[in-house]
Amino acid sequence: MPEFAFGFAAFVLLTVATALVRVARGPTRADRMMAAQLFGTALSSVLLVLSWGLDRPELVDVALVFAALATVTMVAFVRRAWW
Amino acid sequence: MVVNVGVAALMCLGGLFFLAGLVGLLRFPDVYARIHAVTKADTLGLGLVATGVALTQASPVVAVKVLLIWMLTALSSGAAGHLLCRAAYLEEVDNGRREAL
Amino acid sequence: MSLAAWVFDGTLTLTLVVLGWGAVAARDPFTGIVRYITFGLMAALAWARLGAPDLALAEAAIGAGLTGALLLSTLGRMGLRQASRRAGEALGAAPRAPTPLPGMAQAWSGLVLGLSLAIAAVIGGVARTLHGRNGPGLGPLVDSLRETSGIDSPVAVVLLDLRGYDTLLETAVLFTAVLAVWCLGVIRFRRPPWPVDPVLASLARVVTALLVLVAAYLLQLGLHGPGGGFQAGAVLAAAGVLWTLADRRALRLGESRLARIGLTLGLGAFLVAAVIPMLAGRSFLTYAAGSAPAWAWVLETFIAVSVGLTLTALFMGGLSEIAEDEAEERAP
Amino acid sequence: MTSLVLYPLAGVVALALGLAGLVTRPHLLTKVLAFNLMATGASLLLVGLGHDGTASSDPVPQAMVLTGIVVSVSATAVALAIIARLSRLDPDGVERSD
Amino acid sequence: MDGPVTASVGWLVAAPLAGSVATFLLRGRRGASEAVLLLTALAAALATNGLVARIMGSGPYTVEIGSWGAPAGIEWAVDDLSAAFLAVALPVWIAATIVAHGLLHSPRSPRDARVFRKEPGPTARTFWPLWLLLWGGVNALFLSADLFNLYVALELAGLAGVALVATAGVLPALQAALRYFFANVAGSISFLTGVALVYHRYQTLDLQLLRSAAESDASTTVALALLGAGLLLKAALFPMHAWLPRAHAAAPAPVSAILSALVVKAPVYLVLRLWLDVFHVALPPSVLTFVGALGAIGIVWGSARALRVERLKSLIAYSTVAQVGLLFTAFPIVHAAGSRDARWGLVFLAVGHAVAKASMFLAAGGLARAHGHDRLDQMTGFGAREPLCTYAFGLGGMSLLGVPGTIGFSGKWLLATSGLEVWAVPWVVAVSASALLTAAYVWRVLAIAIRSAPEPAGTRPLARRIAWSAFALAVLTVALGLGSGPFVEPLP
Repeated sequence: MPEFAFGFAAFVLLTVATALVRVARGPTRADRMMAAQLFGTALSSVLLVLSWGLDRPELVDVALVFAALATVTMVAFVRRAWW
Repeated sequence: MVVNVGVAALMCLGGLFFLAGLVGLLRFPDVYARIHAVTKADTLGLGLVATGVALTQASPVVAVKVLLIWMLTALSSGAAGHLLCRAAYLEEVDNGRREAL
Repeated sequence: MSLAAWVFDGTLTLTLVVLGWGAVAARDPFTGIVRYITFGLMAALAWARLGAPDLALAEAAIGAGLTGALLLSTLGRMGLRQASRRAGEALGAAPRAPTPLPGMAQAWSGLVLGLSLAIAAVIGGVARTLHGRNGPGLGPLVDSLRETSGIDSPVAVVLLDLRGYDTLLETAVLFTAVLAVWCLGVIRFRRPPWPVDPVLASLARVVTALLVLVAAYLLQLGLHGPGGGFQAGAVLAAAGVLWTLADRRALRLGESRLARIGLTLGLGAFLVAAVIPMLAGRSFLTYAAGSAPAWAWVLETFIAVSVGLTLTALFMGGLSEIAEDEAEERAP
Repeated sequence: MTSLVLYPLAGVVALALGLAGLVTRPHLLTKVLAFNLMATGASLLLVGLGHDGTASSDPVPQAMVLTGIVVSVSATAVALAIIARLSRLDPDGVERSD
Repeated sequence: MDGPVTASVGWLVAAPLAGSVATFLLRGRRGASEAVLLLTALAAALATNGLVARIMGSGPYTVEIGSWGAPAGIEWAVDDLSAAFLAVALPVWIAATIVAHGLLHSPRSPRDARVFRKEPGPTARTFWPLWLLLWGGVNALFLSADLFNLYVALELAGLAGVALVATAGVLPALQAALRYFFANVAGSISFLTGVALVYHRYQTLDLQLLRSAAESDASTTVALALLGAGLLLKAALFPMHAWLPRAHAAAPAPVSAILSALVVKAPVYLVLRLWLDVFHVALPPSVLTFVGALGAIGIVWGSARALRVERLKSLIAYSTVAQVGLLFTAFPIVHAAGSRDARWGLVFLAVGHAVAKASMFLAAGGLARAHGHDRLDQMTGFGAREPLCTYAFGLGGMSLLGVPGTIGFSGKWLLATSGLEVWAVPWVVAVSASALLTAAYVWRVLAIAIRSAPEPAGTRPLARRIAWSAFALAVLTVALGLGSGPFVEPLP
């Protein structure tokens, strides 16, 4: 089970890390922010899988905070920094 | 064991959705299409993974928490898609190929 | 196990380092900030992997979330110039004026980078010899003292009892930051010319409520496991930030006496806990026998409130009074 | 040797990259990012060194890093407030290295 | 075990922090700030008094915070070294507080920085709480015997210092504050990295346990280098000094006094503590030679700049760079001699600089208030207009250059005699020669003071307590010099 969790996590990490090319390329700020959003969501799922694979239930709480704070960052961007 | 295989399958499917999000983000031609692709992909990807994890939880409290995470993400991802598109629109982005400000 | 773990850890650490460098090396500060936010998320994942969920919670809430929001809003405060720079960049213009001697600048950057990496190699070599060699550190001692203290969670017992004095000074640092930000005065945002989007408003309402619930949940976890006052306070601050961003009735933290008391609650409670034993002739910050869990509960709660208010205040920026000085100051 | 040794080493590299960025990057916001990078690197070293995957992890470095994270965000907020005020008084100075 | 007197050390930290909270909450009440400041000073004075009496009576002692004891808990350790710094810090704080109060509340001139201009403005609200936080942070630094706790205290003092520099609110002050911030934070992180290595090498952070456990190996050396590099950056040793002159010149005068006198001294004290005391066995002597050489360059550089700058406060700030260099030039002597005399020589130099520099900055603040600026070329003849401030500056300068009878002389004498005993001739020459350079820039100011000139327009009288506080500190350098006689007595 841990092998699967680690393998899956590494796969997702590599995938979304590649997506971060969009952060460099843009061209709009919305593109850059979107890539970060995808990254955050993917890390939440990595945390969930690790919590299952390594039997560490407390990681679910971390994923919860990830999900909740992603909204704050997004709204801060929309209201303060994109124009 | 059967449950585990099923869970692993759900997770792999979720992983594929992240891959799809990646392709969309990198290959789609304009900002609106990219936002569209990503919001679908991450909602579904996390949804499948969360369902898988929730199925294995012995305690219903944790399972509910996991599903709550998914709902929160779906909500914020959907809203983010809307807000970002609106931002891009108000910024007068013409399909993301040319930016006129 | 081993190979999969190596692949995962390798991917994670490599991504972490690349993102960190990307954040610093970005030409455009906005790109740098977005990369820094993702770097913070990766760091949180690293803490989770290292068996430190307390840190993962704090890093996710503070390192990525609130620091990210702070950075973005500072960018928003910096005014027209940056925005026009951005437009220039999008149109393919050079984002930065060329330096008189570009070769010199590059050589200097390269030199500094090389030197830093050389220092890193030295430290890394030492770290490599120290890693895992010296056993569990103070862990077993802390475990044995947990019963004496009565606080369940190992991190909480260190934070609030064994090394409570560090935490006292830490709350003082937070207080310093609020005062520093306040004395710099209001720096107005360039607001968007349109009102708050209805979708944003309802999203903010729902998520703010949820964040408060999450904060309460983390707070009650704190004495027994991962979670606690700082993490709860950070999530509470996220709620405050979201509230502010959705243009709800502004929280006038500087004006309200209640808010000012709230800001000092953490430091104040610690000082009371520290001074009472001194008045009784015992040592600084010595809890009476058996009362440590009660004190820990009080301190955690007060810390949560004051950290929440403090970080919100840091996000909102200065008090209003300086604002009218601004025009005067801009004149030469 | 377990793969966990990678974490303190990544911390050291982050520390060095942050230092290089702090010294050489001209934009003030980037300098703030750089010192945050350094702080995270030092924290990774502090916690990562104590964790070799066999023993239960040591709570003392964790508590110290928690303090460090809170100190970092306080410092960041102060720096950002000064930068924001500076950008009003001297709009060019924010991007100039001196 | 912990009697009330022993425990009372805690007030040195608790009273300023509590005072900070109180001034913050009670703002706007008439006389509230004054009452809180008075109580804080009283508590600090009683605690310092108890501490010094205890040291003189029964020697070094420790206080276990939370009664846990090392290695799980944190301890305060007081010995003659920390007691000397704390005892001298108290009058400096009191004098600077009186001056700050005087500047906040006396009639103001339109050309002052914003900090002292608006009566109920935001700065008046935040000034006293920040001031007291800095006070508490600096005291915590001198007391703590725990490496990580020292890091937190360094951050507290550093951040409060940055904020107080920024209170001036004008562009140069903000630029200076930001530079100070980055230097400070880089130093802190270097220190923290060193702490991480020490913890994992020795499994403890307590200085007393580390003293007995210290060994000479690669990881200890690297850790010491990191700890030291962070502290030297914070102490502004050449060539890491560039942040200091601007910050100390741009801050409000009482803040400059505290920064130069105490906040820069704390890292010097910690280098002394960590390198020459706790990790004495692990320190390669070549490091001290290197640091001493940097110090010698710093003396020349700082003095040369002080001779050329246009403003009085910049001159005093560059003098701090030179004097910090002087302190580090003395390190190789202390190490080579290894004697109590040499150590006390360095301590006398450090505390002497603290008192003298504080008095000079306070005097400069008074002069700047009286003239509305501190440009030396437009201050000609200020000696006749502000004699007390001029005496304060002059006496402080005499102590810096080591005129017999001042504390500066006692320090240099002890260092020179113990240095000559071990043939550390180059260092002794450097320490002695620094006096010439110091004399040059002190004379530069005094020459302007005594030249007769018509009173410039816009000069206004100064609140008396400002000049008197500066003068009192200057007199203290002489009192300390006479008081240190017994140390100097056994001539070789």
